[in-house]
Amino acid sequence: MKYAIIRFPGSNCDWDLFYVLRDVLKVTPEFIDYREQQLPADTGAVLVPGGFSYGDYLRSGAIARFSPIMEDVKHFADTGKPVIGICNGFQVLTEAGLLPGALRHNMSLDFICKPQPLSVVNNQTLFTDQFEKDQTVMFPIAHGEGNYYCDDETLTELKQNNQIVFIYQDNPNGSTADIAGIVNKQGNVLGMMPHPERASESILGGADGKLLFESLVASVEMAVG
Amino acid sequence: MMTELSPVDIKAQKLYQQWGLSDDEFSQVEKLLGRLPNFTETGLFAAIWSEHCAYKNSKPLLKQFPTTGKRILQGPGEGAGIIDIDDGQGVVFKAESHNHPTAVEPYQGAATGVGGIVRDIFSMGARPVAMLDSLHFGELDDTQTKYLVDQTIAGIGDYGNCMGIPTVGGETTFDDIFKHNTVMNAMCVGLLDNADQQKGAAAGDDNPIYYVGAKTGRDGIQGAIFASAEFSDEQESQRSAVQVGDPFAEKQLMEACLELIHEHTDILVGIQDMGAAGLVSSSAEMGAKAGYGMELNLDLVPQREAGMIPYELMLSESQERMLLCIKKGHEQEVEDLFAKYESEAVQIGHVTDSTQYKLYQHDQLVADVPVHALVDEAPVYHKPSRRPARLDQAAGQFEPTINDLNETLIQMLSQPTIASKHSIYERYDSMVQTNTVVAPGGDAAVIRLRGTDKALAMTTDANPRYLYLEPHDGGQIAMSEAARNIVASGAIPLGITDCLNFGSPEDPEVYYELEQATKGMAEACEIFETPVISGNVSLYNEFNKQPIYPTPMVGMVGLIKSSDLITTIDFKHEGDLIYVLGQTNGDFNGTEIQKMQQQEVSGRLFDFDITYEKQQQDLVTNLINSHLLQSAHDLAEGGLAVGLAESSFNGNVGIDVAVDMPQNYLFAETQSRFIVSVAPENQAAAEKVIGENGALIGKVGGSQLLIRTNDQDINLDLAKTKQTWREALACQLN
Amino acid sequence: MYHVKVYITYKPSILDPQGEAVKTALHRLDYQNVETVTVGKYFEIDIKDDGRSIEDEVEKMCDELLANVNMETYRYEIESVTQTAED
Amino acid sequence: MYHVKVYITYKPSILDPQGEAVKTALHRLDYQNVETVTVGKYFEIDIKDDGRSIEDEVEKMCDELLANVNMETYRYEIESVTQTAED
Ligand SMILES: Nc1ncnc2c1ncn2[C@@H]1O[C@H](COP(=O)(O)OP(=O)(O)O)[C@@H](O)[C@H]1O
Ligand SMILES: [Mg+2]
Repeated sequence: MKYAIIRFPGSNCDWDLFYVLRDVLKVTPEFIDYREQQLPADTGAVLVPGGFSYGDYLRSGAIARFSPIMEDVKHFADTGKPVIGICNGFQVLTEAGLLPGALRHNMSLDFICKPQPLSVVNNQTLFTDQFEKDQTVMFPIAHGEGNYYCDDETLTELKQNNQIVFIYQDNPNGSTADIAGIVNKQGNVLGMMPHPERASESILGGADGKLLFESLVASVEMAVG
Repeated sequence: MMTELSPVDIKAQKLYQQWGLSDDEFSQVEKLLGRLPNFTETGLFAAIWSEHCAYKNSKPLLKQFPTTGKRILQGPGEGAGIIDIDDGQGVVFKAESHNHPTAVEPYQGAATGVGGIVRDIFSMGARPVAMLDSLHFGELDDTQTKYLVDQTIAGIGDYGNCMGIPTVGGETTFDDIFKHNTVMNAMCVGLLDNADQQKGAAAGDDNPIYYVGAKTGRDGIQGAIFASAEFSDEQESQRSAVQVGDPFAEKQLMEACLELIHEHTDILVGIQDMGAAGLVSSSAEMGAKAGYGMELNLDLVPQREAGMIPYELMLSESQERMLLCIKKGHEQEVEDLFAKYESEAVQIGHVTDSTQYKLYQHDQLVADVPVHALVDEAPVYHKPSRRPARLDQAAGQFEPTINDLNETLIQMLSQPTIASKHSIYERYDSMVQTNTVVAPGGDAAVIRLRGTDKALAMTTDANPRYLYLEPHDGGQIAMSEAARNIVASGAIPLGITDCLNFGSPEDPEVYYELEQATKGMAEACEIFETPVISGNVSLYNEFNKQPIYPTPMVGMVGLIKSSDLITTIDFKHEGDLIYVLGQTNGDFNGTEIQKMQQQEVSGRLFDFDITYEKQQQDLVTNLINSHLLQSAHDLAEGGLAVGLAESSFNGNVGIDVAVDMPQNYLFAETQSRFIVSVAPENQAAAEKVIGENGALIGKVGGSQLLIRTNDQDINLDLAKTKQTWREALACQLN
Repeated sequence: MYHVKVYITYKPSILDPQGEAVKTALHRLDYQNVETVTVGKYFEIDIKDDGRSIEDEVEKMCDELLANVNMETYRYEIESVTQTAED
Repeated sequence: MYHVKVYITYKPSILDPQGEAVKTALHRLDYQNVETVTVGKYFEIDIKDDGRSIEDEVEKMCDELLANVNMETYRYEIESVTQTAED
């Protein structure tokens, strides 16, 4: 079973994900070029990494979403298999319509990079079932456009369907309803601004993020049976 | 559009003077060529012979620096230097100044400074793994400076963040003297498998020369010349050499170049970035270095604008461009590789088995000069130097006035140079690449070397105030501070890069400062066994004839042999014992408290003994290697009280300390000191190593900052005081 | 040949932090009489006439790429220019 | 009350990386007929009439803050509006 890491021009957290999957989780990651038409047949999960696809020109994620591989990522998501977008990956997934809402400039207009305490609001997803409900976790953030926006109607829906997965305890960027990460209605597509892959080894200051990857890997392995 | 004067008119009208060539230099060009240079040729010489490219005023001084050592794989002379870090790996680093562009357009100036230094690193075959900076601004009391600071930080951050290179450290100070001359130095550190080492040389008759990366426009023409001139009020309108950075293009370019280097080793002959003086300097240097000539067809140079003349094409400093020399027959391979990264690779010429550097445009030979004349015959000047009168002052030291000791500490912690810099470094991605073990906020930054148990420590340092009062000792102290940071983090210093930011070398007093500072630094390099492997010189940092303080930034890298030696500044556990290592004297000239209380630094700098410094650093290394320390922090600006507060703030734990000294001494900046903490069970072992070179002053614990002196005591609530220190800079920036 | 200008701004209901920042800066520079500032993006696009409806094309470009209609609105102006020598 | 629109773009000789990126993206989306794209900034500013020359004020704002005249050029349009209820 492969963990497909999509690589756009300008992706730069691709290797960080690769190392966590290979060295910490001991699974098999594979880079998939944005120009590919199809994911490998044995793809168990798709990961859209952070970075600055196309330099974040125009809007972050706006150009990357037209990459050829995104068609197959959509099909993959439609089959109910896990897709996770982290940081720029989250921005790409919202631009691509796989997740509702959009990400605006941070309220301060500045890029912000620091460890950020989050609450796990929904520990019933395939990405979070190893966390406790309402557990406090420390994930670094590193973004200039991480200010989540959605209209009231969408927000009501997100709440009703329990789609809000992570919220900031101390909202750093102005996000609507302190949202740090959401899933789609089906629960198999996760987008989040904070970086769990930067918090998966204690030498880097914390390993809370490892639980997220462990949840994901367990669910992928289970699907294989 | 520029009009090209005839050779005779260039001489008659002395056009070359506008481009920075003196009458003598022009005659020398005439002699080297055996004829008058034409317009293009004059431009080529003016650019390559500028201070920025040729170091004509600083070369004799740079000769003082030790540049060799048993770990040194590459000293100065290439894109960057390389130091062996065992296991077949090397660390590559260099620093670069972008002061003039940053003063004119802070966002783009700072951004393109980062872009330039990153290219130097990957041109060596190394992957950039960390960035640092060194920033010196004017006081934060006017809107213009606030804007400058904001935009400089944004420019550095946006470029490095987009490239995916963590910015892990740096320094920032504020003094009025930098108001019109921001100092913006950027340092990049890369990692290399030693087998992949590259050189910027173009050898082999008929081998193709490839231009890769962004198109050439008219931006930054004469940038090198511009960097070699002072600013003044009248000149405001001439400041037009702005270049816009495109970090996305550079990221693609970097990945393409690294793939070429790592996976097509056999076809690459040489690679160099197009930095100062763009195409001419990179191509001529590559040819000269290999002992070959070169022919370029300028019609083939990718161009963003129409109608560019050879002078403009050759001197443009458009960003994100590199020059390659590859083996003939592999053209398609190179073009395909760059196409994969949506980056352009175009053959623009070839190496020749001659000694001439020839340029063609529209089938005309537009320049034809001996390549060595251009690159190696630049004049070198020994400028007159004169000791400034301010250095000969009575030895007396400033006496701080302290009414309320608590109040004085709070005021000190609120000085922008002392206050937490988190509002700056949190705008940089310091964690991408997931190797950052010690993030900004402590002494040196530490990144692990993935796949090994080793780590690298790195720092940038300079205290221009000390150098202003005493350039020689100040130069030694800049080196010592850097080494102290490296040692405190558990590393052994390996070597340094530097940026020499000074005023105009035509001013004998400035030249004296340059001479003395570099002398002091060179001596310190010997003592710390840290050769200089790369560096950069930025002169003419003046406004209306007022030079900046001498500011030689030292960028030092150290090796941590195993991860259990990594040491941080934060106090860790209640009950740990706190020691101050080193003597404290009444040393107040040039200090933060002098600056705070009398608005300027003055007097004669306190004494400094570099032998004692080295001994104290070795002591800390011993303690760390024996696993006896919980924390280590070097003392610098602000002295003991500030150092203790910082270790407390970072550990979120209070202290209870008593020192046998007058209260003033809490703010003395006597060098060669550290604060370390020791677990109680290691007390005896630690004290045996420390001996007479340090003293137990108290314990970690509680929620107060409690420091007793022979006069008043400091007794402050930790959380509240930390808040003041954390918010001070952010408040003043708003 | 068409010369098209596209203006993109946040929807009115969405707070525009950039506009606020510029307003504050202008006030600080003593332009106290500035009441509101909106910051947006501005594109100038030259498009060759290929027989298709230019309005349709520009709207499609905006919907697909230039604007994120979840949070932004756009307007545009189209000028028809006769191809002449460039300056 | 004045309603001012300010348009800022890079000077022609200055690299416009965003414009290039957007152009490439449009081509990839099959808008092959797009010839050039310039990306700039756009401001809408409401300014209370305080008797001073509005043109002078807008130009000063642009020179001081909104544009960096080393690399950008600006143009503006001023509309005089009678204060009415806002929309
Ligand atoms: N202050 C200095 N100390 C040591 N080496 C220096 C110094 N200044 C310049 N050099 C070295 O001289 C060479 C030329 O420097 P520079 O012109 O800045 O390089 P580049 O062409 O990459 O811009 C480099 O190898 C650089 O490391
Ligand atoms: Mg170089």
